[in-house]
Amino acid sequence: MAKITMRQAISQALWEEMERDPKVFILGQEVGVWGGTYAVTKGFYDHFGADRVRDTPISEAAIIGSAIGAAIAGTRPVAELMTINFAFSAMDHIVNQSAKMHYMFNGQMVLPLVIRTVGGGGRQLGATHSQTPDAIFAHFPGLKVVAPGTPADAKGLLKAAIRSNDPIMFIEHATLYQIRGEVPDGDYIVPIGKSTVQRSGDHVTIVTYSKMLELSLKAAEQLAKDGIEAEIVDLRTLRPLDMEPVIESFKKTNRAVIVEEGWKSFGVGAEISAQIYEHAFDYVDAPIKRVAQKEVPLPYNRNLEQMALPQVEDIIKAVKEVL
Amino acid sequence: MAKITMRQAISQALWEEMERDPKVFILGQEVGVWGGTYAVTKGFYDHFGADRVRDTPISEAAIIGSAIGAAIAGTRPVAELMTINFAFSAMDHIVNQSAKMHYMFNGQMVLPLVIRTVGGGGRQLGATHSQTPDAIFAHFPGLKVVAPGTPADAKGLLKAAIRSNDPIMFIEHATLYQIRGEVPDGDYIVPIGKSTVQRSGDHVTIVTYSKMLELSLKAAEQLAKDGIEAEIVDLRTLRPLDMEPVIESFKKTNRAVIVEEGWKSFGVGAEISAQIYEHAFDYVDAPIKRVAQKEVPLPYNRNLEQMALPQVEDIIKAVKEVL
Amino acid sequence: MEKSEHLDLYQQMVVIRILEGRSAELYQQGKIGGFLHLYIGQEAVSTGLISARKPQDRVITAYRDHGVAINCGISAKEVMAELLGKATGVSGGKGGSMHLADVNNNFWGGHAIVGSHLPIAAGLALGDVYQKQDGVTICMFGDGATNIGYFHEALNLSKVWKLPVLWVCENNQYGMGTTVERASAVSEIRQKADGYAMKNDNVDGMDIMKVREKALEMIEEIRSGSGPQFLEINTYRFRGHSMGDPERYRQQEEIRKWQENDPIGIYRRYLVEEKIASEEELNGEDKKANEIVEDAVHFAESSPEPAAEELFKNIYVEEGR
Amino acid sequence: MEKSEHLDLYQQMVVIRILEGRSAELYQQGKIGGFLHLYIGQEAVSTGLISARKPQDRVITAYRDHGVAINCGISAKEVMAELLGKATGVSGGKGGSMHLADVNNNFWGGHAIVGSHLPIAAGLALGDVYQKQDGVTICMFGDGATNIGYFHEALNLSKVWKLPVLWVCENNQYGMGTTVERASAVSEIRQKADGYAMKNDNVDGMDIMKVREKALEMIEEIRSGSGPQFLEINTYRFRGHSMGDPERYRQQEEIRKWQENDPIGIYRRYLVEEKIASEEELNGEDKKANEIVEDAVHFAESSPEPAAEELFKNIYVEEGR
Ligand SMILES: Cc1ncc(C[n+]2csc(CCOP(=O)(O)OP(=O)(O)O)c2C)c(N)n1
Ligand SMILES: Cc1ncc(C[n+]2csc(CCOP(=O)(O)OP(=O)(O)O)c2C)c(N)n1
Ligand SMILES: [Mg+2]
Ligand SMILES: [Mg+2]
Repeated sequence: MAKITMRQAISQALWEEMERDPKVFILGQEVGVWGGTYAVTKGFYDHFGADRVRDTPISEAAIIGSAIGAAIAGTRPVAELMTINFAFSAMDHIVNQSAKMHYMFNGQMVLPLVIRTVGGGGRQLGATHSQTPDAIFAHFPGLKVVAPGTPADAKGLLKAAIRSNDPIMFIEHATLYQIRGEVPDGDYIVPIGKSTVQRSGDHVTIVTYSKMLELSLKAAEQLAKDGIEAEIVDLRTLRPLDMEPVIESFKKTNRAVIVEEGWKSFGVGAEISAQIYEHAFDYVDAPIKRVAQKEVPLPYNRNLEQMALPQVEDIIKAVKEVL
Repeated sequence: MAKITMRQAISQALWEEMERDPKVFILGQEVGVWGGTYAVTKGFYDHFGADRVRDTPISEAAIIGSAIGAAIAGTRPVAELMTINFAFSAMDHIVNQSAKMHYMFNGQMVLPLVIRTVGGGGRQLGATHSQTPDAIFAHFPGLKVVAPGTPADAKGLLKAAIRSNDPIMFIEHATLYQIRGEVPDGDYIVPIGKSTVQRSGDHVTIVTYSKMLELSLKAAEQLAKDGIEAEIVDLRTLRPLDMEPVIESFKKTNRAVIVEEGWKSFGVGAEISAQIYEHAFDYVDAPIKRVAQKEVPLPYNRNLEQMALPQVEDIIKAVKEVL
Repeated sequence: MEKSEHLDLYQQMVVIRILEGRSAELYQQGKIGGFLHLYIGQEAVSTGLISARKPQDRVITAYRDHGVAINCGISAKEVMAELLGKATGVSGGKGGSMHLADVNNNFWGGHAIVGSHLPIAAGLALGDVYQKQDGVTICMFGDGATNIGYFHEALNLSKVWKLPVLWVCENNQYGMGTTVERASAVSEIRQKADGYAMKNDNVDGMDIMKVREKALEMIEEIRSGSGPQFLEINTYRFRGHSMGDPERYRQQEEIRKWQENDPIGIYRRYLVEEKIASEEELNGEDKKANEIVEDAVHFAESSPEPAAEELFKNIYVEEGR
Repeated sequence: MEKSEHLDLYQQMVVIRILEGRSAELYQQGKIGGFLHLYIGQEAVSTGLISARKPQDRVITAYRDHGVAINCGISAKEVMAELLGKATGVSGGKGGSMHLADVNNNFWGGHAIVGSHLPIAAGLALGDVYQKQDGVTICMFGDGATNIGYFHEALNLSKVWKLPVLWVCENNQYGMGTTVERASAVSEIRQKADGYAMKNDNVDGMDIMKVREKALEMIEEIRSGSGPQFLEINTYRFRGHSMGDPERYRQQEEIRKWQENDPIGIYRRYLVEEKIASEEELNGEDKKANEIVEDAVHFAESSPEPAAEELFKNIYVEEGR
């Protein structure tokens, strides 16, 4: 077990799976010669060659569409969309084709397809390049949506995704690539569709995932100084959504704050909130709070952008309000 | 005031606005010579001519993209996407361009743009052609999302939309075109962003919109026979979402059922449920219930499709459970 | 070509023609739901084209797919059962008219979002190349589909990656009610292929022998490594776009003129004139075709509806949502 | 052309060059955030092109937009202030480097989703046609952008509707690290226009006079009703794709060769050789350009940040969410 960055963990998972299974290949913009926009596939092109690390034109629909075709034809493509903001340019292929083909053709077509992409704001990229629209992809049955928050989960979940026979949207976060954590060597698999407790506590349940796990952990540390022990449940997968650990925790703490980076309205937190009430109504001691992005297209200016994004202080404040 | 169909009401609104303002024009597939796939623009081509009723190629991105351009250049386009399932093929232009341009360029660009489209299932069109993904469009600040449930609202809201200077997604429902209702003649405007009570009652609040209003009204009638009086709040607009009438009603009934046609997870009901708890926590007497589509890509077979779609009985059952 | 092959192709065309007619009736009776797009008038296109493929060659098309399914070897029974949404349908009743597929017959569907299957076709071919298989992917689409971005991205990618695809545009003159001229910058669709420096050709789609010949030639060139090629096939749909088309956009006169070139009539005349088959033999084939379709209707009507549990099956390969 | 016009164009090019260099420094100092795409090497393209427009002609481009903004008449101050995210920036600090726009100067942005502004450009032209205005829309984009579906839909639509657009591809040989040959079916981008039967041409983008001449000609033809035309301009970016580009995909040697054709050097030589201006005069222009940029930096650095209330302004025209 080594302490490595999220970037290294993802890179390792990809590398090992490509070594293990010759049917696995990568396609996307700048994945090859450039080495990956976020340097995740650095060195892959030289090692695996141009057939298995395929640079594509700027054709998002064709990247996902051709990956679907190659998947049903018997290969295991890992298609990269440079950022999730460009996923809208392949939206039909993601939600209308990949999510529906297995069902609509009565199981005849099998899509072992991973769509790796990168979301998140906070880098002053402006409104079109800073989104966290994870919830909208999670709305579609037939698709699975995974968004890891730690290096170990990133490795384990990506390996699981590549071995899965279902179409999976694997959402990384641009500002998490540098974080470090212990990551098991070799064949480490984290099952898709399992939430997990990342920190134990008795006073309040924080439900979160991806980048907001980092902020929630920081908030929890500070809260601990005030004697408040937060339990943090990391969803890791948005579809299929595993509410069991959330409900279990909530039945203990009776209070919850949901933290997501995306917009609040029609976001991830709404679903989690609704389900907690549905499954643990009798355990609710205080209204559940949602911490999320302000409802604005993200501005370029750093101050404004940070005002719009959820901060550690917002989480602390929300926790104190539900207590 | 005449009793007309939803189709006539929408057609009337369009016609009158085009007569009123020469800057208003229509573009989309089969809007002209064909007369509109749902016959909404029948007769328009002959009356207004090919410049104002523009048949387009099958190019969804260019339909919305060119409408955006024409809008910022000073005209008032009403762009039609034949069905909402094809909106995914114009997703970038809807959520990345139209929703963000006014903000991102600091108010310089003004987009008086209406995107008319048609959603809903129940016609055996199969998984790619039967969706009600309204929630995902409502997730994006900068866009407004309207979905009328009555002929009068359809007319009044569409007129308001055409006169608005904001980009608006106007979602009609394929199986509502035939319903009839009283519709005021002439300049009848319904403000965007206002929910309304469609039926009064003291025992339970049903929150719904579009097609599901019809089913909810039917359910309420049947419930009334058992002495249960449901109050029905029609959202009409999903963004900006007007929760006031919902909260007001809920404070009276203390019980709510939310009815939507789309999938439950990360759907409209989740947001409504979360907000009721946020705004009226102390008034909650029973867990709020959501009635929605089963989490499957809609199948072609009629029985299976109907099993997947919310039915009047589901609403009745849910209401009885919350009482 | 053997006589038996000719008779087989002739029969396929007639089966399609009759099956489509019967479908229209069943639709009117409310036994078929959703959208129904008939292939009447275009039979020579897919029959000729697909007769030129080898078993390893994949076929993929749009929603106007009944004929293509028959030509790919799916039984009329399974097609008709799918139209009626039955459990015995080729897609288990879940797909319907627009979503027929049978991967065992190397038929990859029936796709209803216009143009969206073109990138998927490029991927099928990529799958073959990646796995060092020598199949050619035959991708069919309408004239209207050539105006959507997916067309562009797929054709470009196929050329850049030298994918073994035969792109086939069935130019039936209209996308719904819109003529090619009103929707496309070029009215000879094959000209679009020039923008990708892609070898292209066109052929009369009412004459099955011409279609077949051209397809044989192009498919083998592609198999030999030419890279993708583009074939425009000129044809006409005798019926409306789908059931319920008001058909305000074209004149009866135009339809009549095209009907004079009925692809079945043309093939029939050819078979008789070349003395490959007699009128009587062909009448026999017509009768057989009629029986095949009637059997199919009977099979479909007497087949069971999908079980309720089917609703939640095949959402994922790995269940446990 | 008057001498003063020449000096003006020369100065614009030098201002862009210096402004881009200063931006890179400010980026390294952390004063500019986000992505920063420099225009160094491509100055002759937009300077020549936009010098050929009339005031009613709209300009729209991608994220590599600083030079275009300057050429459209936006002051270096407002550009630099936007790069620093200040309230005085041309987009109020909300847009940043990739989203400069000034509708009063008929500059419609700065768009960061590759190719997505092409349909919008078609719409700008449609707006002019609909309102019976005689403007021509000049739409600039990179070689990489020609592979996305938006390009196809926009070009096709513009041809079908005869929209007054000059489509301008700035072929700088790469989309990020991908050469034209590795991403596009044709390496002469103008050939794509043939697929739309659209009149097309190409020109050397390092020579401002050639660009200007060609643009003048095409814009006036379009204004006279020729329908859309396509111009490929060959150029090269001397810097990386954006700040932080590892540049593993090209050789120093290649860059050096292109730098020998520095567009500013070429123009300078032309002006001197044609005796339009002396070296001294041009040195004077260089100095002025330097002052303009330094003033702009000072202005930007001393400008206020946007007020906090700005966060919730301009989400909608009609507020009250
Ligand atoms: C992306 C998309 N836009 C619109 C439609 C609606 N639609 C279905 S078929 C059709 C016409 C297609 O014409 P063409 O490609 O020529 O095929 P044909 O019907 O003539 O066989 C249209 C517009 C659709 N299914 N998908
Ligand atoms: C739809 C989309 N896909 C990918 C990107 C990421 N991206 C930004 S610039 C770029 C390269 C564009 O190349 P080109 O069009 O040649 O313009 P240049 O940068 O050379 O000026 C890419 C891939 C994007 N912004 N939008
Ligand atoms: Mg057609
Ligand atoms: Mg380039």
